[in-house]
Amino acid sequence: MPIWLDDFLWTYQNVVYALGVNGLLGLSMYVVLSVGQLSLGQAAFMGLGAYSSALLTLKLHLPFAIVLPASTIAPVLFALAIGTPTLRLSGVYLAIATIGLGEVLRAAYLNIDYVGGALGISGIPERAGVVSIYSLLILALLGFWLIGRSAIGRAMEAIREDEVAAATMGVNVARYRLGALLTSAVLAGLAGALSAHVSSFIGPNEYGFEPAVTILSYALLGGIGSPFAPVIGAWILTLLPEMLRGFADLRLVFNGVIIVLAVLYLPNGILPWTMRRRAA
Amino acid sequence: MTLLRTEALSMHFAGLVAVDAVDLAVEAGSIHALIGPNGAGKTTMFNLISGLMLPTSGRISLDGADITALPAHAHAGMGMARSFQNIRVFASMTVLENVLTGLHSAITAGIAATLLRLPMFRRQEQDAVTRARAALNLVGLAARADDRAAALAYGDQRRLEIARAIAGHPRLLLLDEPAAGMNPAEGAALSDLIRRIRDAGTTVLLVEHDMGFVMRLADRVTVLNFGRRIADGPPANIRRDPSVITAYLGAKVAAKLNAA
Amino acid sequence: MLAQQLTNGVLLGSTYALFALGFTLMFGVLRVVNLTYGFYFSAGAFVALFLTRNVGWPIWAALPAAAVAVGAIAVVLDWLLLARLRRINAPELSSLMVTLGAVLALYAGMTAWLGPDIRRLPAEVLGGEAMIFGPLRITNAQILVLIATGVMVTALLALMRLTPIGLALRAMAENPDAAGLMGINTGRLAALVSFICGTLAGAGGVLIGLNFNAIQPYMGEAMMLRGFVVIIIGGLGDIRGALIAGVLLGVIEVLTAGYVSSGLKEAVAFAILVVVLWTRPSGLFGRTQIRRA
Amino acid sequence: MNRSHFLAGAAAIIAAAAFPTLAAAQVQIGAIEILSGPAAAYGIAIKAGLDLALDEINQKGVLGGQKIVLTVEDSAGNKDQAINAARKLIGRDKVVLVIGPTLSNEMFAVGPVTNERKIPTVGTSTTAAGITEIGPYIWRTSLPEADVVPVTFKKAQSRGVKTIALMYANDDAFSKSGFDVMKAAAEKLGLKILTIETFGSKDTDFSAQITKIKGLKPDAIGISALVEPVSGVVLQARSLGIPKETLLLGGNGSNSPKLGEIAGAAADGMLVGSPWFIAKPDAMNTGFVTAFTAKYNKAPDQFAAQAYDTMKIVAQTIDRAGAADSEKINAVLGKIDFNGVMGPFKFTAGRDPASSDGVVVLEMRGGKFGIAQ
Repeated sequence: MPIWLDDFLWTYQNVVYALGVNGLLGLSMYVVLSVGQLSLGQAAFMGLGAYSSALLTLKLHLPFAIVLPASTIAPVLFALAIGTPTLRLSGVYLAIATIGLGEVLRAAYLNIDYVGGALGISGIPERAGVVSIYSLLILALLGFWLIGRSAIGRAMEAIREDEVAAATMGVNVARYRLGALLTSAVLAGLAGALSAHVSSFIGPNEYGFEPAVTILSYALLGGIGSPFAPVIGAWILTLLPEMLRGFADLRLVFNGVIIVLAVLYLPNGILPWTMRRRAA
Repeated sequence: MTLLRTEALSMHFAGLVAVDAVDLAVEAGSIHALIGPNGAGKTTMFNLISGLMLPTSGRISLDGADITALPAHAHAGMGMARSFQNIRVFASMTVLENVLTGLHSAITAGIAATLLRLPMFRRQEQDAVTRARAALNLVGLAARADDRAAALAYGDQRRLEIARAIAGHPRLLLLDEPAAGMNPAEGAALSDLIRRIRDAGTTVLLVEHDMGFVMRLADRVTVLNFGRRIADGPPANIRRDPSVITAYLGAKVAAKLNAA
Repeated sequence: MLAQQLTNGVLLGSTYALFALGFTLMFGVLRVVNLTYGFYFSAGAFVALFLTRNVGWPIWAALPAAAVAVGAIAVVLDWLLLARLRRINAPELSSLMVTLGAVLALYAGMTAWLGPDIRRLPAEVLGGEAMIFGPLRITNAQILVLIATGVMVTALLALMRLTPIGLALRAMAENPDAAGLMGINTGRLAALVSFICGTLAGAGGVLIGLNFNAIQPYMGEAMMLRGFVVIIIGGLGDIRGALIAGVLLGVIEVLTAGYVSSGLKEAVAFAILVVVLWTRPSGLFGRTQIRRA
Repeated sequence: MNRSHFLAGAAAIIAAAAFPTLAAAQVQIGAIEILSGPAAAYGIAIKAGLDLALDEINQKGVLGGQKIVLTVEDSAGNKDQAINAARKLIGRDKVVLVIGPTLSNEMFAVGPVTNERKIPTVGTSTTAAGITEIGPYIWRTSLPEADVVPVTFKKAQSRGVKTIALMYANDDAFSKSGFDVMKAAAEKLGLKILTIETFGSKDTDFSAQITKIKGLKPDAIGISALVEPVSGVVLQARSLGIPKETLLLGGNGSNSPKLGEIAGAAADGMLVGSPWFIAKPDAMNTGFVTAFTAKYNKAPDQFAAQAYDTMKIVAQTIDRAGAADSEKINAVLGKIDFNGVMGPFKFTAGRDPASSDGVVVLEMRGGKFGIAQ
């Protein structure tokens, strides 16, 4: 490999990782939105995945092949705890409850010395890479694509359109919603574990309200017509700050304006193409 | 044989009694109409029967099985389907996809079978498409199968709702004001369709405003007023029932009619 | 010391209540979780800062002026962001998302414009000395918060209970369709509610800025997270519930910090939120409405 | 720094590879600082200090007339952006040395990346414990809190302090590290710690903690946090009736002119340790303060002073290394013996500053710092 290419790849290595990880986060938002729910817990789930995986690697010295799947356990348990009571309620409650979850966890990270408090956890070995990140992203995309073109995918869209009508068609709305929240927790947990194992340091303030909103904007910008849309949305919003480095102060303004415009004028996102919901 | 039975069914909303101890028996293979003036509790009855609301008291049974406390989605599995007074098709989906949703309970392939595209999954999906097309044929929408539901005209959306409801051959079909907004010709076609559905083995319970439509179509009629059952019987009897006339036209007019 | 801590708690709690008041009113009447609400706080504090520091107004003039200015901002934001969604009858989530995006942009834009530094109102505005009641110390700013909260709550309740506008608002809160049938112009009512809530929040921002001596673009955000807790515990849309829950939360937080551990102060608020969501999801004082679909 | 730069990235790299002599007349170094977002004030002060020193250095250049080119990248206080900035500086701009990043948390993320590429990295404001343990290429010129806080506490003890209450912001690494040091210093000096209270950096109400502390009647209160929350604590402490006799002690975060601006008279008597003091009388320091004030129209703070010295140290190192080569620079850094505005400077074997002799204890009087008596 010529040296300039090597340098080029090294320079943008972290960006390449971030594209994959944020793509997974976009999908984790997608699956919840595609059953008509709004959760702001993706960042909290990601944090749980990141923290639990980092601890498993550093304290128990487990191999990454075990750490990665194990990183989904804590997020799934929390999704169960938060989802079971709130899914019966108006969508607003889930959104607020998941914000609350993020704050409870942040307070926990800060107050438990075992996880480093405000100092976070540093010295996490680099175990993840392009292969692990992108194979998971591709698997997730493929999975959603196959699910989308099936009775399950149709039921999900039906719930999003009209949950009462969907229920009378025999769709167990609560089960689908809980399933979507759990899937979302799994994906965000994996994304957290992967990002922790490429950046060597994680801190308690990385998984709060602001990242939660950023993850939401991935899906809103891309749209949720097909699983590819939120990934594209994530890619655009990941690359933009790199291109707009000089505008950093206005970057959040830009993010916010995108959400506003997307909801008002592009309710279906920038990729309005929707997939066919039948397999035959 | 009685397919659907409600016993002393009541529903209270914060002091308001919407349905008051209603007994209802729908014979299998019949077309049964539920009528009454505005606010009589017809739609609430439908919501209770289809599981969207939990009754304050009383009991609902389908073919002898108690379904009072079953959630809405479980009713579909028991062979019950319904349409809505205000049309509720899935606007962003195609016509065919809408009808396929009606076959949700018929498709048992789980996540694993779906992801792996197992033969069972393929077979069920293909069966579903065949049945959905048949239902679309029955209501006369086969040619529009791949259009978006939102693009259909109002009357067509009503027929799509019916196709979606009957695709799974339910034992009991609940139709909430199916003729609303239709002209006489469309209404006649709808009557025809409902008879064919009945003849194919589905019992029909419908709520309807259009008295003429009901009297021509129904085998039996139950009349509600202020949440109470005030009459029950064949259309011919209902038409002459003084309490029904009073309920519909008011006591004064009824008295005049009697005098005349 | 317990007496002083209880006083601290009630004072902190009344700032929470002050915050939650307009927030919950907005939800009750307009069915909107309007996240730009936190921004009104920051805006109110900055307008007052400008008026007292750069124009030289006394606080008794700057406070109402800032409140009214923010009320106007709230009406404009409502018109820009939510009017369209109301027209097309968009679901609750759309309004939540659109205000979420807007508040992000507003905070960041404010930071880009005014800088991230914490500022304070001129010290001479209120005199920093505390009043001493036996063993209790209460600062002038705290007294002002207490009085202003009392006045605003009374005024709001009087408006809701005694005037035709209040009747219309309550009708809309009970049932938006019924309100439409009664011939209420929902667009104008929405503007009115936005104005009331903006005024409340703007005044709240000034008072909290005075009380804690820290005015900063993101000051509304920290309040917002607490505000969620308060309105959920009190019941979304329930004004009385928000008041009680706000004061209660303030007292609980202060007692936790004073007698258990200050590290748990924040966690306790959110833990209560989670417990309430589990057990009484429509709030301590609300009616439970559970969907069956 | 801008879009065209980004788009030209690949082309620039190819050009640099094809014509290596183009870059030879200059020495490329980079810095990663917070230039936007809530913590931007620190990064902006550091950049000002670096730029001022660079102006002076480039008048005659290094390595016999070569100019130093400094590229400053914004991290916005965000871990990922800091890593991206480091990778861009090293991979594309081919810097031989990196200054920064601003925060300790950022260094924990950036350090392993630069260390892996063997690029010496010099923190000017990273005071948390464990920074230089990241690897043999990670250095810092900022005195860790461990060298500053004990001096302040000793001064307090000499004024008769026997019991102390500690307060800190538990949500950022800087404040937490500072607290750890305060606790250790108090224990070592035999001060009795009556209570430890925490708060959040964005909190505005500290009344519960202060009321509790007031009830315990400590001789002193040690506060570890950034200057804004410290100012809030100080203000509320005085208005809730913490008496003047109770000494307030601050860490590195309190060492800012803002303390006087925000807290005013309430901060009077507060003791803060500092490796640098604006009114330090030696000629080098007065020259720096004059030049800085002339260039930026505001007085320098400790962060600017540290950055100024660091830039000078880096230039001297490059000269002594004899080449713009990272390995050689890293080898020479450990042998550097420098005298700057902060006082005499050397690195320990552990790549930390060797001496804390320059630390002075400052006391707030009428909203301004002076040397404590």
